[in-house]
Amino acid sequence: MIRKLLAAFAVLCAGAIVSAHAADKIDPAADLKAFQAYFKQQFPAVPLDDFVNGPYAVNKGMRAQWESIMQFPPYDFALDAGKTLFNTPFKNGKTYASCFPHKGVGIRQDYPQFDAKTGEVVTLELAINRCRAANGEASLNYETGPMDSIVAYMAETSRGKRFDIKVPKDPRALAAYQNGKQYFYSRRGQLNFSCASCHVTAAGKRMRGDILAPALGILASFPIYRSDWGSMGTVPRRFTSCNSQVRAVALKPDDKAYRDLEYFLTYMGNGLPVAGPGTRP
Amino acid sequence: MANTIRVRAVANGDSIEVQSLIQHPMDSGFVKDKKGNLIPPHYIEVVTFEHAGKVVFSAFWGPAVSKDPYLKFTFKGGKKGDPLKISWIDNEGQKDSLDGKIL
Amino acid sequence: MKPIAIAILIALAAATPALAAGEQDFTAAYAAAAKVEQQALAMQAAWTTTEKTLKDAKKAADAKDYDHATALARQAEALAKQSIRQAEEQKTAWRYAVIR
Amino acid sequence: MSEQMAAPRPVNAERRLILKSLTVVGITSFGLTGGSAWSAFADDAPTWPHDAFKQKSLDAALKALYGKGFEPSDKVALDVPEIAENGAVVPVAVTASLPGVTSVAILIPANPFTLAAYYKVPVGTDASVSCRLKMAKTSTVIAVAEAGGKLYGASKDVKVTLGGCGG
Repeated sequence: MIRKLLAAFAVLCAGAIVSAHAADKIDPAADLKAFQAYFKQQFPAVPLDDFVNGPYAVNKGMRAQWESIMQFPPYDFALDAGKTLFNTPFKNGKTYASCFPHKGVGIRQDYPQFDAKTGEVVTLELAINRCRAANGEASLNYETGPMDSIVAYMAETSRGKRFDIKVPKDPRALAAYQNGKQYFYSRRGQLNFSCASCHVTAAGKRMRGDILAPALGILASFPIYRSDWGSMGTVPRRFTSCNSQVRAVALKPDDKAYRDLEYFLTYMGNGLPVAGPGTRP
Repeated sequence: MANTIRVRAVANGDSIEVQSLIQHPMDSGFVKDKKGNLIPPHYIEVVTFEHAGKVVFSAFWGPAVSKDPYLKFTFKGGKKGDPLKISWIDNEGQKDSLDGKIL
Repeated sequence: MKPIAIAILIALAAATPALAAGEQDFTAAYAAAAKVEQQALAMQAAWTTTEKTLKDAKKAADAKDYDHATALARQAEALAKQSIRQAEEQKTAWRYAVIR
Repeated sequence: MSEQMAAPRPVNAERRLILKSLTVVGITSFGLTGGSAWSAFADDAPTWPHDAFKQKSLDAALKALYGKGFEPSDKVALDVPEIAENGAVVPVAVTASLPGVTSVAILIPANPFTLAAYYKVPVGTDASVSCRLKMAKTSTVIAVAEAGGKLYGASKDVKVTLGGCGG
């Protein structure tokens, strides 16, 4: 009897060790499978591609208002401005097209990406500012202003293309991915919320009047015109405002932690279509 | 400076559906800026739509109309290619207009 | 909300000494709080609440209300310590939240 | 873009300056002038109903605008959300299926000023309009249409909740 119990205990211990080990192993593909399966199970009525529409995918009343707003979306002005900015030459005569594959058209789905040269994650916003630096131009604000217009235009030229974020076998890429994953699940701020508290556990529920968007595909519609802001904003702008909402001191918009988070979160939405620019409450 | 007015006027028979979006802060006068000072009211008061010299719709707005205001209405008697002029003026006397065409 | 309650208790306990606090008490309390908050900021674990409490402490000190200022500084230190503890806990605790 | 507010607008600077000094005059002689920029500068332009937009109750706003109250009618269809996703942008659509509608007005009694928008509908234009309005808090929204010298209306409640950790 005792022997049997001991044996069972040993099996349990072994199991615990195995699962602890599994938690340490960095396996983006397995994570993605589990992540998408979770949301499919939570929202069986929502088609996979519809997750890019955030709260509108899971709430009928909000969807009707959104459809009304999309008849003439308020990001139209930003889109026009972005097209002009994108095609306006720098002082040296070159344009943004010179910095990107396919002249920067239809490439949103490939960002953020791991840059093997520097060993870090490059978001589209960072790539745009690097492009400016390479051409002797000053950096743009990461969160709003001309940056969101340019990103809006670049997203629009990529609409419908499916996110295809790559996490290469490079240990630095895997570390960045894991870092983003840790950020996503870590509680922070005085309210003690993680990204996951709102957008996984409470996804689709009401929080102070708003419907929380599911984390799956949550970045696919960026940049967004947010009624709450009364203006456009990029992914980093949303991250800083999310941080403030849980009473955590926000990081610099181009902080490595945010870029890693965007890397992880966008990767989780691989296969979903680009839907930016978008509108949100 | 780009025009502040976007318009989409689509003919469906002789019925013309007009949608417009105007870039304007529509400050209500009740919102504070980052320093805690009230932003003074600044909003469009009148928008007029003219088709072939005739006013087909006019809007009179107060500060309760949303930022970057949207409007949709339908009038009869127009056709594809007809001119449609939109003009607005706000409470500070700023104004803009656009000569559009029915699609 | 438990951490907040604890923070308030600590702050209250700190604020209760019968003798009124002077400028020196405030300076010491503020320096101690700022030091812990610097650590929290470096860990990317800081709370906006702490930052605000520190600012309020400074304001109270500027108004020569050293009692209140010292109490606020101690409250800020408690908050900063909690934010660091949260971050330390989350270094491992985050794993339990992962979707599998 | 919040920057768009600072973006250059098609403004005649000189005119604006004159206008500002006029506004000052307007304030000192308060009650004598309407104070509307439009009426001050374009005599032939339609007049902004200054009085109606300053009223703080439904009755007062309707009285200032039309000089009368409305009777409820199912011929006035008001389309509003039950719960506004954000009080800053509430889509509102009004369609009056009555003959001879000359104007449509939308009123929100819980806002600081009751009258939100007023539309003149000439002959040949449908008595139907969609727009986006701000709502300070939960309120009844009232749409009225004037036809044949009478006022017809419909009302609906819109719940406005706080913005927060959403999107």
